[in-house]
Amino acid sequence: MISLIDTLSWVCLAAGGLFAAIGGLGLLRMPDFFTRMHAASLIDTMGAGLILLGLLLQAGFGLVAMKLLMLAGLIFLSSPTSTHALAKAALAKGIEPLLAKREDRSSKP
Amino acid sequence: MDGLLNFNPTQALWLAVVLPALAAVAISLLGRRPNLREAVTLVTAVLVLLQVVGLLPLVLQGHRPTLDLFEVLPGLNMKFVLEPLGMVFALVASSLWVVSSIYSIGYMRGNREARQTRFYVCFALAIGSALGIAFAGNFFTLFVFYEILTLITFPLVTHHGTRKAKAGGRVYLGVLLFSSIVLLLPALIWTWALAGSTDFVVGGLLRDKLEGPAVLGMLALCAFGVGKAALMPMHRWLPAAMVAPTPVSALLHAVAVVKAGVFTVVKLVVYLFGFDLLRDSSAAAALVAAAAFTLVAASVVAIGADNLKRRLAYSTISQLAYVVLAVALIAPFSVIGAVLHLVAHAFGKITLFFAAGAIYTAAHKTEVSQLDGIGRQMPMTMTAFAIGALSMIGLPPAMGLVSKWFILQGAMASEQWLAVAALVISTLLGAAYLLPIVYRAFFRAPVDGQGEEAPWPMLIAMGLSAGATVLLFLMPDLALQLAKLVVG
Amino acid sequence: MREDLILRVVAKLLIPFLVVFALYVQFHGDFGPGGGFQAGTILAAAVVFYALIFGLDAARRQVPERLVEVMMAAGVLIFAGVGVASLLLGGQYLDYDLLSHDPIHGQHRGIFWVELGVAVTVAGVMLKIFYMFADRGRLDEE
Amino acid sequence: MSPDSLLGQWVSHFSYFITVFLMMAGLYIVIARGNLIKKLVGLSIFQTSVYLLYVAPSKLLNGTAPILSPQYQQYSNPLPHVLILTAIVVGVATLALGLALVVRIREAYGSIDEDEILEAEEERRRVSEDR
Amino acid sequence: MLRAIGLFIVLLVFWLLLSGLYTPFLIGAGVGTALFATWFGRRLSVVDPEGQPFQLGWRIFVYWLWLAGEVAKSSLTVARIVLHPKLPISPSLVRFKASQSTDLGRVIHANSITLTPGTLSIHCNAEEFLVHGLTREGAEGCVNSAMDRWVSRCEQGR
Amino acid sequence: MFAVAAIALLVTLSLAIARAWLGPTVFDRLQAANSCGTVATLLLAVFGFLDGRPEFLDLALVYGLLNVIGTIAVLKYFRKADLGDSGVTDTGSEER
Amino acid sequence: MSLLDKVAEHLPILPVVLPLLAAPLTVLLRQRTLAFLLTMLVVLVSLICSVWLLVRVGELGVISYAIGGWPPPIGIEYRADALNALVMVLVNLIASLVLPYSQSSIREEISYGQHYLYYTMLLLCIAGLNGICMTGDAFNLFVFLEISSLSTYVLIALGRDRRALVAAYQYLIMGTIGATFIVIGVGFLYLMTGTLNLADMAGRLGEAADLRPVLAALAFLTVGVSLKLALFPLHQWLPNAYAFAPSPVSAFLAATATKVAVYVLLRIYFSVFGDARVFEQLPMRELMLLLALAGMFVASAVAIYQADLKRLFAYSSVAQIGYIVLGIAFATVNGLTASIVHLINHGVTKGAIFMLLGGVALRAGGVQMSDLRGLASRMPITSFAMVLAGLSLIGVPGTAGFISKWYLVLAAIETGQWWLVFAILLSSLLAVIYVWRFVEVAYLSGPRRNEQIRGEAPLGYLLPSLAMLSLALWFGWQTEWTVVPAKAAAEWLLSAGP
Ligand code: NA
Ligand code: NA
Repeated sequence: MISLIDTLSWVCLAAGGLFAAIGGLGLLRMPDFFTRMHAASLIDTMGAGLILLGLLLQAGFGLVAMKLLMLAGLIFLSSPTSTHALAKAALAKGIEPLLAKREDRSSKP
Repeated sequence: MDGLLNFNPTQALWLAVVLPALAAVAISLLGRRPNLREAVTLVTAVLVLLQVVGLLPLVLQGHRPTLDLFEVLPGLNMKFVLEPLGMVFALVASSLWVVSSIYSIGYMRGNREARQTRFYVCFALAIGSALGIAFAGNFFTLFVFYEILTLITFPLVTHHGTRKAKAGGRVYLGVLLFSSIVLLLPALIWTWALAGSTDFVVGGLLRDKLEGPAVLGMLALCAFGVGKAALMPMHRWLPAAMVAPTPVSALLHAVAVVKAGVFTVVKLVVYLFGFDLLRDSSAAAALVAAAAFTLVAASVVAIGADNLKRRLAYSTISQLAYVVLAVALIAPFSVIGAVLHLVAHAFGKITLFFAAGAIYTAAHKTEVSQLDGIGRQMPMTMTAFAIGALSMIGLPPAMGLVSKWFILQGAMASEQWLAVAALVISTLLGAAYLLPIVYRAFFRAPVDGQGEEAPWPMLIAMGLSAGATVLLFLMPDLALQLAKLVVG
Repeated sequence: MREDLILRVVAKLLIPFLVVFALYVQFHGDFGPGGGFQAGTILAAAVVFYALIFGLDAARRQVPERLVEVMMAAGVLIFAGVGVASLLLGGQYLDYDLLSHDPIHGQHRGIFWVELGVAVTVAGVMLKIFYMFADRGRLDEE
Repeated sequence: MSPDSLLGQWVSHFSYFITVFLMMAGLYIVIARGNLIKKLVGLSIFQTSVYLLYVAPSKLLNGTAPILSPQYQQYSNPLPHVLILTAIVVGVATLALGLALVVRIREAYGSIDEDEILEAEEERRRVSEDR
Repeated sequence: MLRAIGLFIVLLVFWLLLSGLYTPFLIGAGVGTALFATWFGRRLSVVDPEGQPFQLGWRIFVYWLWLAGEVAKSSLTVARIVLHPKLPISPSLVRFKASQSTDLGRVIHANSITLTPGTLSIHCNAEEFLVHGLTREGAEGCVNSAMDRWVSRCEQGR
Repeated sequence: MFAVAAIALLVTLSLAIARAWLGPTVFDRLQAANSCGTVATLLLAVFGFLDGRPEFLDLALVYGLLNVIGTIAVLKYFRKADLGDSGVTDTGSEER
Repeated sequence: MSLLDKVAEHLPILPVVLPLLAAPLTVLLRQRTLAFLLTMLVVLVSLICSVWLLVRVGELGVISYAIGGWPPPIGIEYRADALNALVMVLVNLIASLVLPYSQSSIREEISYGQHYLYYTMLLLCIAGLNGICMTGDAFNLFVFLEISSLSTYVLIALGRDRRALVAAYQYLIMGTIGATFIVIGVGFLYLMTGTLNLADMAGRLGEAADLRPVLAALAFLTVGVSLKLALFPLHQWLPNAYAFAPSPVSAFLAATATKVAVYVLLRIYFSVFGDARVFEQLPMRELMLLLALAGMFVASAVAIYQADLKRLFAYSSVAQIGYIVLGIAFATVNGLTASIVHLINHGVTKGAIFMLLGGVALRAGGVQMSDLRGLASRMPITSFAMVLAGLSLIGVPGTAGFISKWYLVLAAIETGQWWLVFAILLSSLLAVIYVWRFVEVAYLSGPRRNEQIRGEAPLGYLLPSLAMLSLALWFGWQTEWTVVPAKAAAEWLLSAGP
């Protein structure tokens, strides 16, 4: 039973780390500010969520778990807020989002 | 004369140094009232002279009044000791202060000089520090007053405040501070490091503490470190300082500064090194050579100088080298000669400068070539000049003869033929650069009509100093007695 | 930014929790040093957050500048005062043992007051700096 | 050695490199940037790198401050927390003061660029000399 | 006042969860702290239906679970895009009017959009939402979405 | 296993720093900094477990809180050069 | 146990705690006169305490004081020894002279609302400096260093000229880099020894087998401290900081801040690492000698060409720091005595100079050389005092500067390094040149009355300045208070190493 929780936790941690890293990669790869924000989103949501979940599973039920939950709550509340503020500010400061043309039907996988 | 003002000897020592300083304060406070200001100057000068003279019998009797002031570092203290050599210098300085004060009053008023108060203040302080040098009981005290003298005479040199004066002042300060800080100070510190004290000791403080090349090193530090002795190449300040008013030049050349320089050299040789130490090393010979070179070279330059004060300046350099040479010979006679020459040159040179200043004041002439026939306009001035010149060359009836005689005796006795040759040559050269002036003044026709004599205070001063030169030729006993005490 | 609704709502939501969190850190700090600083920072952050969203003037009305200065000073006084108290009680500086009959209790008490002092000062300093900045920016605009 | 502790060591080395990298980067920014705020940012990075040096789990600092652990009755070595925390306080204070200065510099010069400020001073000096 | 009491209770619970030490002193401190925070909140006028949305009711928790699923789904999509060699994006902006009637509702809606990878809300107010999408499909998916309905239902406390 | 997560986070951190370095706009840097903040918060939590010091969670919470406030403050400063503005005139597009 | 005995026990902590306690009080008081009175009181008490402490150290040897009653090395230890007690006396002495000066000068130089801030920051700075002196804990030392530095930045920025802001900023950058280097060094040492207690560290370093981290620590600490003490070529922050700060700040900083940094260097070199390690295993002596000489000559040469007197004397400070470091490089009793004596002597001399310059700036509207023609006729006392202080800077006998130079030359002669003797003395000739530039401007230029200059500085300026100056002269004659304790400190340092 313990090993199941451990395995689950490790999977979460690994997956969370993976998502975070992909987000980081996206930060580098994406072509403009707004698209990069989407990549950053990965870190804040799946990355943070899974890693905290993994830790939560390790912590078991208790105060440490409560704190992890609080941390998660904080991140899920603050991250969209600052993302929104950033995007709004950038647009207001005249950063034009790169937009796909209507005709350009990007090849969908 | 003992206890003239009812002070004990040590208090008198102290007072002699402090009185000029007090006078300086009084003078600066009396700046708005010239008569009172100058009266204070004169009265103080006389008082100081009396103090010094009052101490003379004690010294002659073999007493060495001592005043320990305070200790700065262990073995490094401010200390006054009055011994014969210092007595000689103190007598010269204090008596010439009286004379030059009288002269200054005439000169400063006659030329309507600016900043007269500052002038008298610095003048008084300069004498005070010269007396401090004279009474210094150790190297450190000597060094302190030596530096004070440098600094306090700086405003005098740059008195006019012109660009040229400032440039002259820079050279003056530059050379004197360079030599004393870079060379003399290490000598002082080295001495302290070696001996744990800097006290002047009969027979030499460093007698057993130095040997080999270190002696030469220390001697070089001392001889060149005393820039005021103007041993070449430390002589540059003297001609540069010619920009100063004439009484200042007189002060520099005769009363305080250069005298302090050669006095320091003599004192260091006698009481720091001691004859034994120098005799045992080759250092003295090197100093003789350096002095001989300066002696001759300066005389040669003097011949070529048309500016009267410049010529006198180089003459001074040459004459100072006499003293250094004499003491470097380490023969008893020559050392006596050195002490006597210190006196002789003081009175002779001050007479010459007084005359030069008188000529400038009365006739506004500064160049030798302008002096044709001036002896007819200013007979008294030029007579005094002639007496001074004779003393410089070493001809009767002036004291220069006496001192040079002793020096020559010493040189011959110690078989230093290089020195003998230098003495002879420079005497001839001396005649060559001084006598033509006298000749021009009296035997050439004046160029421009008639002029008049200098103001009477200047004449009195010149008369006194020229008279003293002659008097000392006739009665050199006192000076000789003191000089013999130095040799022991 | 008051009428940016997202920021406004989030701020309203967070601020009370920030205050509680600050005091939590403060009160649990005496089991280990350092709580005071964090507490002070968080408390100040709460006010800064408020000022960022609702404006400096509103913040100044509720937390006046004079109060901030008094906080700065009072905090240091509390901090150093504990030390002096231990001196007066005959011990070494900051010797908490003397603050109570029981040394352990004395240490708790001492650390508690020191941390309180730290918290108050830090909050004060942070706010002072913030006000200073915000003010400067304002002058700049005029 | 368990894989976890091996990895842990690797992590500690990695963070050591990050420390050095941050240190260099911070210093570079301080030196190379003309913008006064950027310089301060560089300075903060430089300072932060030092905290990393202290916290890097290289057993540089061990012992724990038992905020959450009631089992501690006596105090463990509280040093690491104090040190880092203090350094952070100092860093924050420095940064704040620096920023305050920059704000005032901007008021006084109308610029926060080092070169422009120097130029302004040079200009003023020239003017005063001409006068 | 009721809202303040509610806030007080929430804060006290928050404290107790944080603390984990239940000595009389610390519980007392917790009560004091919660009181202080409530008082301070009222002083700053942040105690209102926007700050303490008790009116939302239990449904909000269900919504969060649903949202977590949405986030996971779109995370995979975005991750695939990031890793795809050709970076198949088609960034787009869409404007639409959301169905919420209160600011709080709009905030929840906008933040949910932003929280979902692939979309982010730039403006939101009563008239209009402006949303940026990483792909056109993603952006257009925000218009009249299930999320919109969920939030509106929560908003009305149903 | 915590180490794996930690490494992944460190990699993410490096990537974010690279983005902060590259810019090009100030908003890119801010975005990167914000991501760094999130990653650092997570790192603190993970390190806490890695080292057996769960009290790092408190630090993580503090960090997370300050991160968001900091971002908003900096944003506001860049937009208006004024932290104290009440936002009454803040309509976004008219300033430049 | 009488009350006095009780106070005596706490002497190491009082000069640190009292200013630290008074600083917030000045904020609460706010009113300038009250703030001044409080500050003055505290500084005087600190001065008395530090003198008393120095005397006690002389009687009892090193005095250890455990903060919080925790014995070292667990708790933070304060340690008073012959050196740091002396430096602390200097700090408080200078402060007690600068304070009365401040009371009149900040009225002119700092806007009214910031007066209390001035006193607060000054108190913090004093607390920091005293703390640096007393603490025996490496990290605590860093903290106090930063307390003093941060307050210093504020003090400099209070200057009226806008360039003061830039100067403070630059100092902040450089100072923080220095401080960070110090933290790194301390971190290495902690890593090596597991202790932060300096004395303990010294003992454990002696056993350290691996030399590389020790050397790294030494390098970081040296660079960090050198930045703080403005060792050439890390001095760039100093000239502007001194030039544009309010005059009491310039005076206080010039007299204390770099001096305390020198103390830190001495402490690190001699009592933590040990002179053997520093000077025998590394080319530290050569390096320091080189930097010291470069500083002495280059900074003096730069000083000569300054048109602004405050900058001139600021560069002169860099040069004088060269002398101090040179003394350290000898690592002999006389060399260290020279350093420590010069630390005091230069402190009071520069303090006096900057205080006098404050008066000049007030009356002449600035300290640009070109505006000061004929200064001596309008401000005779100030000008003369400046000359005297300048002489001390040169090292003329009868001034404090002479004594320092004496020991420096003595150390060079002792070690047979004659070229150094001449180098030291030649560089002091450069001081003659820059001092003489002032003399020429003040005394020898412009015979006319300079109407731009509005007469002698007010007594509030003049008296404290002259008091400071008289110290600079007094220490030239009476060396019992400088050389004797300095020598004791030097001997202690050389025996203190591991
Ligand atoms: Na984020
Ligand atoms: Na999103």
